[in-house]
Amino acid sequence: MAEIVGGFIVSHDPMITGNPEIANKKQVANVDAAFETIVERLKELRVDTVIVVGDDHYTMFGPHCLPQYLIGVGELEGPEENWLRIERYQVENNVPLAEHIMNYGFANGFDWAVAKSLLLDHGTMIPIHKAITPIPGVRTIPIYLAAAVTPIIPMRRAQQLGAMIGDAVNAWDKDERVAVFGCGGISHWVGTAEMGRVNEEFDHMILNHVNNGDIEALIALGDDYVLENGGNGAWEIRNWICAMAAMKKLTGETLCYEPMPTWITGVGFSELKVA
Amino acid sequence: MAEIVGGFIVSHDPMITGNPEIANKKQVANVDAAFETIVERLKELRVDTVIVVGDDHYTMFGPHCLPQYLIGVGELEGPEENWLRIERYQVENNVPLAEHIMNYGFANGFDWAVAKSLLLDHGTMIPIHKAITPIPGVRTIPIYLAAAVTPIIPMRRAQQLGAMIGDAVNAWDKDERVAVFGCGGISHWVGTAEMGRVNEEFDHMILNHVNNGDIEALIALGDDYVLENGGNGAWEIRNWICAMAAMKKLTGETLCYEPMPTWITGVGFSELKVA
Amino acid sequence: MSMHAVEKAFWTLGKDPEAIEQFKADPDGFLRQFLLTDSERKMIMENDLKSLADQGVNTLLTLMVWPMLNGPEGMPFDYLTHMNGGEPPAMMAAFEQPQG
Amino acid sequence: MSMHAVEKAFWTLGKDPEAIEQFKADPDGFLRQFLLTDSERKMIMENDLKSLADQGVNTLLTLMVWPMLNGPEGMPFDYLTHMNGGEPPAMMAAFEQPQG
Ligand SMILES: [Fe+3]
Ligand SMILES: [Fe+3]
Repeated sequence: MAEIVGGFIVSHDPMITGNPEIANKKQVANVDAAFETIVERLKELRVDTVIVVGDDHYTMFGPHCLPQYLIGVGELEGPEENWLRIERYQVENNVPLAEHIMNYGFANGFDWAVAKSLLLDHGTMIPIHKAITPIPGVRTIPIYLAAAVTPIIPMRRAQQLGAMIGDAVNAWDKDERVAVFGCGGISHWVGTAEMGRVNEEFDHMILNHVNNGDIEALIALGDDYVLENGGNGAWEIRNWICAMAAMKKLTGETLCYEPMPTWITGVGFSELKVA
Repeated sequence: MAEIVGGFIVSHDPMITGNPEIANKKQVANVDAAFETIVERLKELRVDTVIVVGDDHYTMFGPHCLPQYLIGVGELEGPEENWLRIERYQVENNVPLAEHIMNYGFANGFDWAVAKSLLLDHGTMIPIHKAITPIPGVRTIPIYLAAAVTPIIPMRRAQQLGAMIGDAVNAWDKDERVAVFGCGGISHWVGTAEMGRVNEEFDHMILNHVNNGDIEALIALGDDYVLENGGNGAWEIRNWICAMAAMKKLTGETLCYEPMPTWITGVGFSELKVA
Repeated sequence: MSMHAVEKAFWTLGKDPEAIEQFKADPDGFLRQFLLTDSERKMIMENDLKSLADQGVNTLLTLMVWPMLNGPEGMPFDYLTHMNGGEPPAMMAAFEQPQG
Repeated sequence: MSMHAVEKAFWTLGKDPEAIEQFKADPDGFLRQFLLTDSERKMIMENDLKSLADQGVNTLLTLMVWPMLNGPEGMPFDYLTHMNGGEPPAMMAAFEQPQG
């Protein structure tokens, strides 16, 4: 029987690979250490497949078709962007499980957009490249939520989607050890006048809710509050909510938090443990 | 208060504009007469806005993002195809009503993909061009279901979506006389070895169910039966189901039926009347 | 053999006029941009759209791609003869009748 | 003023390298492909991304388009100075500190 054995909150800041030299070296080292910890933990947990919940940045999906949420069930490649200093490569999907989750969603009121071939942007590809690719044989199922381009998915709906994903994994009748990644965040203002601002207080509050497994507290903040205090980039916490909800009960432990204005974001990592 | 005052089943065969000369002239004249009747009826019903339910033909949405259903809430242009002998032009959307229907859907478990700018293919554009564009001032809200590219939307879900659309229109607090179009069909085999086959018996059975307002009979056929007897193109009857469901109770009246092998389809039109 | 990569290749041919030129100039090089298996690539290079359709490629795409690869003048009869394994399609009869 | 057409124009610039060349060669002609209002077209031609963002254009797109139109060397400071109405952005201070 398949089960979710762990999860991680993972920054997907494109500067992690694209522009490390502009940031404080000690902070960069701490971020790299967090990725190494995730790699080690995935090995210890004997994870077979990671469900990676990220969001598009208006690079993958155009104004003619903006999905609320999408699952990749076929070929995967990444990254989309040519400035991440990552040469594009194929990412191995777990096609049968991805198709199962897709169909489970359709049967339960979650009308995914579906990708048969997907070119992943940094929203999932930074976490994949730094934490999954180093472990041969671990496969990836990418899920994209609308978090950066309106209409964004309501946080409540992201939670319901995540709960359904957890149910779908539990309903999969093959042995499979699954982890979930919630990608992005925390405070950042992307392309706006405040770009470069980091709100450490907000970031600690968010990580605190994560570590308490308190999805309801995150949802209760509301999108307006998040926008005001965490910037348009902080809307990505819905990716975290989705991943957390897939795990049902959990506690979290911060692996790394660094406020990094030159990387224009608060960079946070947490391990989510099944409670 | 907004209300749905009528509906139509409308063929969207691209040959209607793209290649009329290869078909029987009398049949072509009957098809044109059906469009003229629809134009007249829309005028008599004093329709302000038409909700046009069609489907993509792997021309608008690529394998990287295949939506189950999509609503266009912004700019519209069409047609996508350059071989329809229709010069591309702007189609006027009813943006406030489209946004209302979008939001009503989100609030009721229908997670649309959303188009802020949409280039319409023949799936909606043939009906728009022949039946709506001739009436100045009538606006169009396009809705696309997955009917030709897998994963297709289940017929049951198309019915639920249509019912929600009807509720959304009824919940709109401005005066608006709305019609719905269900586009496509009936029997046709697109790109397969059988292309050019028309199953008149199947087509009459489908039109009979439509005219009885019998959505359940259509759903009960099942996709396998429809594929076997009506071809892959007949999966488009889910567009009809969606439009019918938006009207709640209805009776239909065939405006035209022509089996047209050179146009590779059974061409059917019906007026749906609020019962 | 999901055929997803074939659909991506065909969809790209449909969207990008330059892609056709690239394919014609260097079919193998063009196709190696996509995550195709050797057998999928072979079927495309040999113009065997029937086998691809039999294995699940959407026939909207095979119908679209045929005239791009073989010229529009063979549509629809040559395409349908291919899809019928060499037999002329039944629908030809309809075209032989006077159209009123 | 939905700004949807502006987003489509910007997204096209991001997707299609030839679109940038077309825009640079003939800004007005390029922009007339899109359903822009005169005022939207003017804001784009005058490089006034701040006003477009203030009116709802997604700032992922303004951030993407700025270096395409103005060259990469002004990123991020010139862009942010523009977005701050001419004031140098607070984040410049972070770049002036030694990075360890
Ligand atoms: Fe992001
Ligand atoms: Fe069709």
